[in-house]
Amino acid sequence: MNIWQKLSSIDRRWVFLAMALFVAFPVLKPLGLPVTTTKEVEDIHSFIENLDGTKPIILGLDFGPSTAPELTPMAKALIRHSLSKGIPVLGVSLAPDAPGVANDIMKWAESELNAVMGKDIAYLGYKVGTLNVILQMGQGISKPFPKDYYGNNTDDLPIMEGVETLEDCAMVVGLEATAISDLWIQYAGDQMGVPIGIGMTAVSAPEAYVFYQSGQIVGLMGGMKGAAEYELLVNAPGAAVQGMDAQSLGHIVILVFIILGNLGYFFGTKGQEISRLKSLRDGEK
Amino acid sequence: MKTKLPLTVAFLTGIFMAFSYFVERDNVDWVRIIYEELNQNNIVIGVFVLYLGVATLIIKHAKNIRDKDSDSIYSWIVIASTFVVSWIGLAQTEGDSIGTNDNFQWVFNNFQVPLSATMFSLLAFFVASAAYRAFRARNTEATLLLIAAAIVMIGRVPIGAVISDALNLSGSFSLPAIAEWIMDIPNTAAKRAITIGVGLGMTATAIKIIFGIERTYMGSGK
Amino acid sequence: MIFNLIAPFNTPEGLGIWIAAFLTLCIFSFLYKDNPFYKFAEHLFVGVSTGYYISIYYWNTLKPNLIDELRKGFSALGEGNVQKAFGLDENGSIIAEPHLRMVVPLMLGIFIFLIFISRKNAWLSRISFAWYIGVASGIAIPASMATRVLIQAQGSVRDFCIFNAGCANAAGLDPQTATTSLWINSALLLIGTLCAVAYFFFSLPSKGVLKAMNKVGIYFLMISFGASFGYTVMARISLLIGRFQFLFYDWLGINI
Amino acid sequence: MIFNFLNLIFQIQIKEGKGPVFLVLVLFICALVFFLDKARKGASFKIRKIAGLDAVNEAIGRATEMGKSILYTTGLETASHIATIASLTILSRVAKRAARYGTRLQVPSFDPIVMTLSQEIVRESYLEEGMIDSFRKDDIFYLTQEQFAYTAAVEGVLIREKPATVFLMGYFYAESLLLAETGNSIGAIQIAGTDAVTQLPFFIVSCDYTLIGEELYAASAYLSEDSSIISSLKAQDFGKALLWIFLFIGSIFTFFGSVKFLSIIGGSS
Repeated sequence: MNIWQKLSSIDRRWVFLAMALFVAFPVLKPLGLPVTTTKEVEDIHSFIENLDGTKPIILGLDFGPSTAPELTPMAKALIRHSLSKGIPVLGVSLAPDAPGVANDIMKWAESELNAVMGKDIAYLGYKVGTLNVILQMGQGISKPFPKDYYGNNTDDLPIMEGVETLEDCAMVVGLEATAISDLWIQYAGDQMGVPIGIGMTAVSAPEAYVFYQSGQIVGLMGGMKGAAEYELLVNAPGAAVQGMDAQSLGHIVILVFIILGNLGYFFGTKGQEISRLKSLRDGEK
Repeated sequence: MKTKLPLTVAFLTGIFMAFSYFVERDNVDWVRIIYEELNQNNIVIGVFVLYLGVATLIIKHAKNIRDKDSDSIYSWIVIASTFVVSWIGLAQTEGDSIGTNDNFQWVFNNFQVPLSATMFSLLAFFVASAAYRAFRARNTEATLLLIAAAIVMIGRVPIGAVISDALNLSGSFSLPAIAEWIMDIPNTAAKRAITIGVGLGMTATAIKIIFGIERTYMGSGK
Repeated sequence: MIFNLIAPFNTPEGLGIWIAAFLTLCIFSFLYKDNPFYKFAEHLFVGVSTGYYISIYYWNTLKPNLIDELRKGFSALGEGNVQKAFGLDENGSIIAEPHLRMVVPLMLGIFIFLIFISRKNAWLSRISFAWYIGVASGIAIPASMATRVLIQAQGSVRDFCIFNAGCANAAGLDPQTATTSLWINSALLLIGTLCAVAYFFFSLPSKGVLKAMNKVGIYFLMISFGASFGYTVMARISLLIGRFQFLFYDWLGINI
Repeated sequence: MIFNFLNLIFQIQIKEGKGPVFLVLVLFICALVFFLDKARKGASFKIRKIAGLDAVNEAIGRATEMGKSILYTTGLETASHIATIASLTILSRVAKRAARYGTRLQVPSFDPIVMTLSQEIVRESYLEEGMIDSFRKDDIFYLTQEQFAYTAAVEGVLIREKPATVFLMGYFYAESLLLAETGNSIGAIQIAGTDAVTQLPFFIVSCDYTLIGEELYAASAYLSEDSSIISSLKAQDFGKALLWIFLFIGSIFTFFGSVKFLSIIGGSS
């Protein structure tokens, strides 16, 4: 096996090791690369910036621990922003693994931002049934959520004053790890006419571009980059901005491996087996 | 009866929900009431469906233990941890809400979070090895895939802007701008086509379920 | 970079961090190869998450939406207030709190469990599934048609509206933003969509014009898949960064 | 007219802006009924063969040659999801071949109901092939309903059983790449099919063959030769053709300033 062939067949554990090292390094020693903001994120920011009055924002905390590194910074930056504008934030969860994470975020807002629970922020907890819950909220928020996560009657919370249904809220910002964003858009947005902003894991964000492009959502935050942008827009760089250096190096590692693989492919024996399926080898799709 | 009754139920509930979409519900009381009732019911039935999964799981592992499967130690782990965690969650909660149960939150933070987040983070490694192995410019399609991936990958992180500056690429020819364009135009076009097709498929399936043509969910086969 | 003390063992918080770090490393060990630590974590995960869900479903839905309603209903029944027990007000019209009306979903829920209990009556569970799936399908029919099909199509057409002042004004768009590059982009978007839709057209054999369109369609699909992949890499690395931030900052106590 | 009719009978007004959806739906249902009816009367529809469907048979053959097993997952959705239904149809076909060749077939499930269905379908297939004696009920098993716990468990099965062929058909979420990469690392041939737009790229790069979006439905129609599935595919094609024409003509008209086309599909969003 010559060197080119070796290049095109590196054991995947070496790839893993390189990845681990290059992502770990900037976590320990940040490089401080600059972060630029994009229009999708600015759109959400300016929408909230231009909100009048004290109608609450519904914050859909629909993510569990697995996607928290991307979405928690978004939640924190958003809460920081709207509370600074005097707009209360009402958290709800439609994903079963969300309450643990959401509870931590609420506790953070209480201690970091001096938010008053029940008045500035509230968390209604998780309810099974995703779209049934959204539709029911359109009829009355306390219908699916008679009590908040901490056992208080939802209708007695100061935050609920003058708020009955979803339509009484300033907007919904859904922070999503799964397809729940589609439901917010279809039902709360298209059906009830509530403005929707979406924050998504970078995986799902490409799919949501269609909705941004068609005007069904006011703005879109994608992944840790989107979170970092929002952190910068509200002048409070946090975990997401910190993570951006590691992102850059991680991407470079992958690109280097792609280049190595292609060098190996072109200079090594080109006739390597590409597909192991005969039907596909005959007529490469 | 055993087939007709469920089919009738699916037909009635389905047709009503579809119909209520078109009605200004606030003006028509009976529609609004049935609509709310069905929604409320489905939330509760959903919980039972989820508990069905729990029951199936426990039965399966209990069977493993009874059969003295070679791996029955692991079945013990499953059953024991299920029991302990639900005991903490159910029995140790005071008052009306789990939000005040700090022990439960502790278990969540220190077991559920690391397990699920680490499992998910393995993807960072797998995405690298998949990209390395699969992104080879062997034909037009694969090359397009490779180039689009590389540009977006680099254009979406801060270093993309740094590289663009170094190469003197600016405005709409900078890497972040090209990445953005790929996301907005070709990506939207393709995703839109798939979304439309899948949407038609979903609509057709839902219609067939309501009219009793599609019965897979009942277990009666075709 | 300052090395603090590693998280202490003797506080609940410190102990928790040690457990979390151990489990994190158990899962990471799978990258090298399958081993008993991974297998242990794998099964612990199944158990812990099941226990977590049992509790969350109970406190967040089963209790407030079913048990509490039924309890309130029965106590009203005990007081002899039959109307209130079924969630009706004095005039006999329905109020929001369903109370005893929740017997319906309770029954449907119990039917589901007949699968395990009684072979003879297991068919009743079909009613529950039919109910559950019927409602979901009914909601999906107009909604997926509207959101996934019509509004998407509208989005494509609307792009061209901006090039005509009258149309743009009517649709609330700013005709000033119509530029040559926008024109090219809109045209590309339309061509891409048309060709990619044609790729999924199964009724006609792929010949002639259709074949050419399929080809262009698959090019658009491939660019889109590549772009999504590239975009996603970021998400995946974020998760790893999150884990490293935990291991280094919380567990090892490294301050930067 | 239809709206007036509804108004007359039910005293109900169609919500503003929902009219177009209603009309399109009626049209679509008519097309569906038309094709179903024609199929029932014995008309046979042709659909284009999807390149690479041979891959399915070939992959099963490979497992047989190597004397190893096949692993089939139906995805992480419930039985009312179209992708799951399509996957179950393809499973029945795969199970028949596996039964004929005496190849072991394992189906780890995410949803208890889907598991029961899979068991029934595989059993039936073995029965039809006259191989019911080699049917192993425990090979179609339930794992858990937590996404990553399920993933971890399937990865365990992949690593420990080392199947020669892996089918990933149905609706998937982020676990797609974890499953497909692990499958690849044990050298299995992998055939995937999903309508989960976000997960398609990962299957494309790490599987040997991927059915993209609607191709999954078409594959199940093609393999099952079931008239109800094929006629619904026909109706979908009809819908796409209509939409295609609408997009084409609509864009031209709108470009020349006709606001009408925008309002036809309605909705103000």
